[in-house]
Amino acid sequence: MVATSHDVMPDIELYQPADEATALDLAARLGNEGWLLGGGQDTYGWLKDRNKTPSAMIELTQIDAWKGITETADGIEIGAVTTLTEIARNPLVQSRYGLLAKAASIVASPQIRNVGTLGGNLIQDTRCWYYRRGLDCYRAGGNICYADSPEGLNREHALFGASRCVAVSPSDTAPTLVALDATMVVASAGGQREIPAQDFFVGPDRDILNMTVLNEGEILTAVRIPNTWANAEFYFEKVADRNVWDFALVNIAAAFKTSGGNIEDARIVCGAVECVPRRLEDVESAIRGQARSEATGNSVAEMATAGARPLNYNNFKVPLMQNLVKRAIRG
Amino acid sequence: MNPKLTRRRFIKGVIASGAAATTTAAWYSATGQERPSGFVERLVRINVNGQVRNVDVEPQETLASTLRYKLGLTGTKLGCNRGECGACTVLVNDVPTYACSVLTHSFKNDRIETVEGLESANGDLHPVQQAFVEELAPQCGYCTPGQVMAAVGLLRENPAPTRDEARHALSGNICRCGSYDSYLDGVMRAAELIG
Amino acid sequence: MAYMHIGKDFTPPDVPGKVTGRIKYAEDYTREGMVYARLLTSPIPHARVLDIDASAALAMEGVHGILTADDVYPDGEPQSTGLKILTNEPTLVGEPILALAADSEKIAETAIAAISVTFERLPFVTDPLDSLLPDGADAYNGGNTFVFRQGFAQEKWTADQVASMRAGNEPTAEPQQTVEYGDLEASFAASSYVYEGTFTNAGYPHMSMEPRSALAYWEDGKLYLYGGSQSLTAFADGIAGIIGVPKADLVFINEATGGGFGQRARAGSVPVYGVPAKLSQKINRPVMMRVTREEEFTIGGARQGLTGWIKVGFKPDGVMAACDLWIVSDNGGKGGGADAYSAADCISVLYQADAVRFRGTAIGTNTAHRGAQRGPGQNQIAPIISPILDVAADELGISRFDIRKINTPMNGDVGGPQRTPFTSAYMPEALEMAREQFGWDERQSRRRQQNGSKVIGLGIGQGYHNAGRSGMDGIVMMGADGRLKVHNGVGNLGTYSYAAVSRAAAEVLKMPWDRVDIVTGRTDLHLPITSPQDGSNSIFTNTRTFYGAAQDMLAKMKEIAANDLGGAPEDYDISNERVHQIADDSVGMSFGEVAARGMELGGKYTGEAELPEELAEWTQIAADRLAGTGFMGIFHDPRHEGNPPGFTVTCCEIELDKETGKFEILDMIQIAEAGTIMHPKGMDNQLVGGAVWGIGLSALEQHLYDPQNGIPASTGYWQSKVPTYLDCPLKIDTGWVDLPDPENPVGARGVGEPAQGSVSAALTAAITDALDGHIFGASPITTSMILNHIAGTAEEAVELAQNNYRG
Amino acid sequence: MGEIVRYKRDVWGEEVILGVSWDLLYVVFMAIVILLIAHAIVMAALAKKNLDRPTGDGRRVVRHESIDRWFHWLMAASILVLIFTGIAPILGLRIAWLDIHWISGLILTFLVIAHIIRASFWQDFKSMLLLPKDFAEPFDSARKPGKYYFEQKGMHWAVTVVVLAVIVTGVLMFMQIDTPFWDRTNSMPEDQLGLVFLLHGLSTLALVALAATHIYFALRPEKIFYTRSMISGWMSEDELAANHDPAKWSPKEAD
Repeated sequence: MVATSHDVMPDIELYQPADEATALDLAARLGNEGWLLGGGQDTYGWLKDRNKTPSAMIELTQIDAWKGITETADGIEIGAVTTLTEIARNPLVQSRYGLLAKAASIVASPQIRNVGTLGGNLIQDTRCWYYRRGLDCYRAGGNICYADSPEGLNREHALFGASRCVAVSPSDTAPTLVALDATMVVASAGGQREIPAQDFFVGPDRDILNMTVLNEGEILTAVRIPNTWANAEFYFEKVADRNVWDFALVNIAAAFKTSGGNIEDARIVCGAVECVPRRLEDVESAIRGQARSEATGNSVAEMATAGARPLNYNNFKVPLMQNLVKRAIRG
Repeated sequence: MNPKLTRRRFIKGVIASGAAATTTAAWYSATGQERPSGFVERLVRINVNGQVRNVDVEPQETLASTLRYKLGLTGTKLGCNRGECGACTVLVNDVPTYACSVLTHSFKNDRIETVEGLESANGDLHPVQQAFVEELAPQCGYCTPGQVMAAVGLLRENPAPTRDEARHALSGNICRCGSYDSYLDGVMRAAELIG
Repeated sequence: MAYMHIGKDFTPPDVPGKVTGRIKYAEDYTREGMVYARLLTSPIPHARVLDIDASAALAMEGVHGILTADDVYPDGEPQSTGLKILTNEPTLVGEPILALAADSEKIAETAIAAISVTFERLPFVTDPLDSLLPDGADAYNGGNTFVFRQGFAQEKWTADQVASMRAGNEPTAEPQQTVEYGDLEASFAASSYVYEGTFTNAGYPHMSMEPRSALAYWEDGKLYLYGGSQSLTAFADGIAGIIGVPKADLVFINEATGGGFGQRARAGSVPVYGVPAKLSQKINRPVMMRVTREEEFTIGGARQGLTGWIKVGFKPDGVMAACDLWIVSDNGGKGGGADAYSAADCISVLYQADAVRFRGTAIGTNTAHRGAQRGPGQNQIAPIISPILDVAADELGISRFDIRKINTPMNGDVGGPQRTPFTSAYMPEALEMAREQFGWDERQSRRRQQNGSKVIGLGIGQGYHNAGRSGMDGIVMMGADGRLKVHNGVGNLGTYSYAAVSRAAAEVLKMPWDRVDIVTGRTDLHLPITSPQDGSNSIFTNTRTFYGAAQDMLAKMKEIAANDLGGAPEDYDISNERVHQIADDSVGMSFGEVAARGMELGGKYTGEAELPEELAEWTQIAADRLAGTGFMGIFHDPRHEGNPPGFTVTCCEIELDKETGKFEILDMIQIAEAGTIMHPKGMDNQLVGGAVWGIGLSALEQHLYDPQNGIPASTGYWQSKVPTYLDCPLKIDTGWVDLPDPENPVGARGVGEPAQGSVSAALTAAITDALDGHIFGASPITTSMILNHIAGTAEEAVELAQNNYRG
Repeated sequence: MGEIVRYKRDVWGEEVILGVSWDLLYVVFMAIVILLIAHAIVMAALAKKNLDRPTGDGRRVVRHESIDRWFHWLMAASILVLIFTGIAPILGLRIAWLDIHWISGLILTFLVIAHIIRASFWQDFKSMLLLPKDFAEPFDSARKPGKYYFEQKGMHWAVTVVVLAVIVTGVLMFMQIDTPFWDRTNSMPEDQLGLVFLLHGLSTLALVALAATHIYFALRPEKIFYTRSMISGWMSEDELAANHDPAKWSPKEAD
């Protein structure tokens, strides 16, 4: 009978590898028993609650190779354990990828951004409160969803892509990286692979236990953002109940390349409406060649939410998402 | 408890936390493998308020626990212990940080400052503290150490902030009494005292 | 009047300790041999404990023992609502069942997980209207309501009656309570505009920053208890009874309290302090019980949620003719309060309606404990009534300011169903002050101005709470050093009222502030009883007692001087810490000399004789212990007449974005009408703090329970949406009327509660304004509700459900 | 390894059944592989005696009508799809399996219902009945069966029981998810839900074992003509005479 409110860190080992090889070796050896630790802002709650019980933490933030923002031949590379504060304030990111800088600057609270890492923000677990309470729901390996039911409190939950689990992607930076056509660099003891940002996240239909396609022993080490969308016209907005310490009810990250006022190409991605950042490819196609205007925005608003399947309490996300798409397009 | 319980495998695993400390260590010795490098030693030296302190720190120990319960620095408060309130804010290399939601072991080479370390050697209050007194910024006072540290962090980086900049810099600190307005008055006055 | 202290800013003695972190809250203390307690709380919303098997836990290394309800209540638990120290009959998830002490919290948590509790699951309910259904579950064992002096009872409506209320109609069931004055029917008949509709107020959680952690140990038969409270002696007085220790044997140490908004005022809402006290007694060790944020949510209290129906009529000239209010209160799992009645009382006071009827029924649900907290009823009704006034004003072609001015309470008025006269009431002055300082009239041109997707909304609101009590005791002491010691049991909850009221004593004796010591922080310093420091009463209540005690000391000084130096006491006056003849101020004694003389004389001068009659037991103990130790001024305050009101007026301007449902508060002004202002910065703090609470009430704070399983969703700061810096305006302007109240020796009244209500009223009015007069009939009005309203989408699965997204 | 049942905590923290332990999947898999390999070895050792297999040439009789063959193969396909989509995520394959799973499940359910109706009214139901006397058949080489020999009947009825169990539990589980036809409810108590999952899991394990066994025998050289007959519908008179008792089963001649 677990019938108490836990509040202290249970005994757990801590590894602080100083180099990549040791970290990868640890990740491989410890497998699921080794919890990869970035800034820890989505770690200690789980552990204090004793709702996740790995036997060791592998702290990645001591590895300099996975930190910092560097310019590459085709864009920039951001180490996965770079803090959100650093990203938000980095001149390179600010000037070329203002979309990401903006998103990183409004995550949670200043102190969380000061230690929270990009990798952590991307990989963080969903905020469904039933799941967070430690209930043995589908996402925790159980056989039930408490949120998706006639009376379930599911105001923050999914409009799209639900499959038994109706949780949503909580990240503010994930939609921007999908919009920027970023690539995730994933390393393991066996080598390295690169995954397009869009394919990095996984919905419950394909993997109900995980939010990303990372396998056991794999570590997200860097994010590469190509020049494709550098200096494009950006739009980012997060709508949350509170302006600090809150997760988006819906957020939107959009990038536009325009020529003579007309949209040549666009990326529009919404967060918190699906378990993965939702790219609105139909809308992107529909607005190509159109003026970046209010009329264009209005014309695709309904398309933006086509196929939405609201739950009992998240109907408002439909107009909100439509409005955000309109706002992004009209600029 | 049902005696069968320990034999059954819960999907999350039954946690026997008393034994968990040795779980992986035991695994390595049982499998005859060497423990991987990178394993932390418990005895650490940390730099708190300019003093280097030797402390026995458990691997999982949060900085707030070390400060409050090992070093007796109870000015750092636990309001939620979940990084949702800011009462535990300390400075790590001048950067405001939630002490409840970081590990002490992560900061072995860093400069940690708590509210106890702000006064000058002759006992004068730090300008932020002085300004908070003058503006009667605190109400119940429980969030105050955190507010002070966030404000000190801000003023070190930006000695002349606008009220709006101050508001954003302190936004990671909840005050349930709602003294935000008074704290901002305090930060603005502190900037004057410093300037 | 030219005061020396009153109306002047000063630095309360505890402020430096707060900015340096040196002041101690309960959990900051340690004690040799201290062990750590952890609570095992109910995972089930309504259950009965059948068996507890702690053998495995007790066998663990480092575990010192457990405490159960059977230990605490050997003769059985009290059969009433209200939190218990521990219980075998939990009525909410998170209610403490047992506590376990161990060498560390970590061991305690591990050990608790090894305790097996067998529960009998009982039917539960999270919405009072559900409980009213014929087959609805009852939250308590023995019913869904608790009738004073009668016990548990069952209150049921027909399914049609419940459905009808959910559909927005006037309830037709028999209410538990009806209070009425005036001719309701005639008043509605005389109305030219009548609004009628249902509403919900969500319960908002107390969520003080410091959880109710406590340390206790026993020494020489005395219990030393370290805990937070709003009211030092009143709280100690109560907790002694709850724990079952004689008042004389309790030392309550409470230097600072990390937030008290009602739930820490009285011991009845913090019986959990009995856990370390009893456990420490049982295992004979000091016990520290640290309470978690989640526990603080479940047992830390919240306002009652209200589900109501309201009908308000206005005459053509804007006069509120009648208000008919029917409220079903959500009393949560442990009983609530009289919020609903206070809501009606508030409407009667603030709008001086010709006729008011209140009907109410209070129903339990298996949700968090409810009780005292900033504005019982007055503040919940504020965001409901304010937009109705606005719509009425627009309908009747009266300005929104004028409709409030027309209906304003003022000197000589009475208020409430009891038709109690005000001690004084300067609401018209407050309204005018707010209007002028905010530029209300000039801003009207901006009303509903569109800027892209954004629209301007203007709001004005009023707040009220009865703000003063009497009948308490005061003690001041002086030694040969001539320093004034104010024995102060008021309690330090962060308002600094304890310090401000002490200045009434300094004022009487015309002593410089640096010659005054406030003796407080622990009850073994011998402190007199005070009223619990809640309900905005402290300033009014305690200025009376300290003023009286100082007057007693002054009189004694004059007696001694007359005795020693000749003449009659009336021939003497004081200045510069001397008692001297009025005619010749060179003939006199310093305060130190008088005090020394008084100590020589003894008897009534040192509290050894002629103590006032009717001293509270608690004061009597303090006075007995102080007797003979110094020169004493002591006073028992007689009862006052009338209702000393605390009033506030708020104006605000918001910009609401119709596409996101979010708004920003561009400007806000808070004006207080609280008699003479004792402490301007303290007043300012109450006004800006109340504003943040008002914003939370109107727009953010949630109280959520999963209706299927009765588990709480809003246990932390994040989920309960406590307002942050960036949810509040950049600057809140404040001001005050500052006219004296005749029932208080220094003219002062309190203001804590109304500061929230007026902001909530003004902000909700502004939201309504921005949305072309749409009345939500709800607090909070969240982003999603605004979006749903604009988009015309369905808002809620169950109408008027409490502990849900709306209500 | 070791447990059969997995447990979880229900919403109020009490222990309830979660489902079958999927460790058993490996157990079942290994057990079946070992058994079948053993069988293959034994058969190979006895191979000489069985050399004179009946020929497929010559006159043909109808064993399975076209519609029944369709039934068989559609059911086989849906079961295989169900097994694959059900097991793949357990093995860690990230595929969107659920929709395919329940659609196949529905198809299987309709096929099974249709088959039951057809078998009850239009087919020779008795030919599949497993009677007490049939149990002597494997031990008496003189006894030849009617249309289906003992093992075939046994397999059929085992599959029937298991498939019905999978279907019944599957339909109950189907009601617990969102579909185009309805939104889910949380109407089933968690302990009952766990029981349903457990039964579904256990019957799945049985089905995996049966399917593997069935496929193995279908591919055995001495039995493969039955597989052929399930594809083409006919068997030769020689095969008929060698394996079946015409008194008990006299099929009509194939075209």
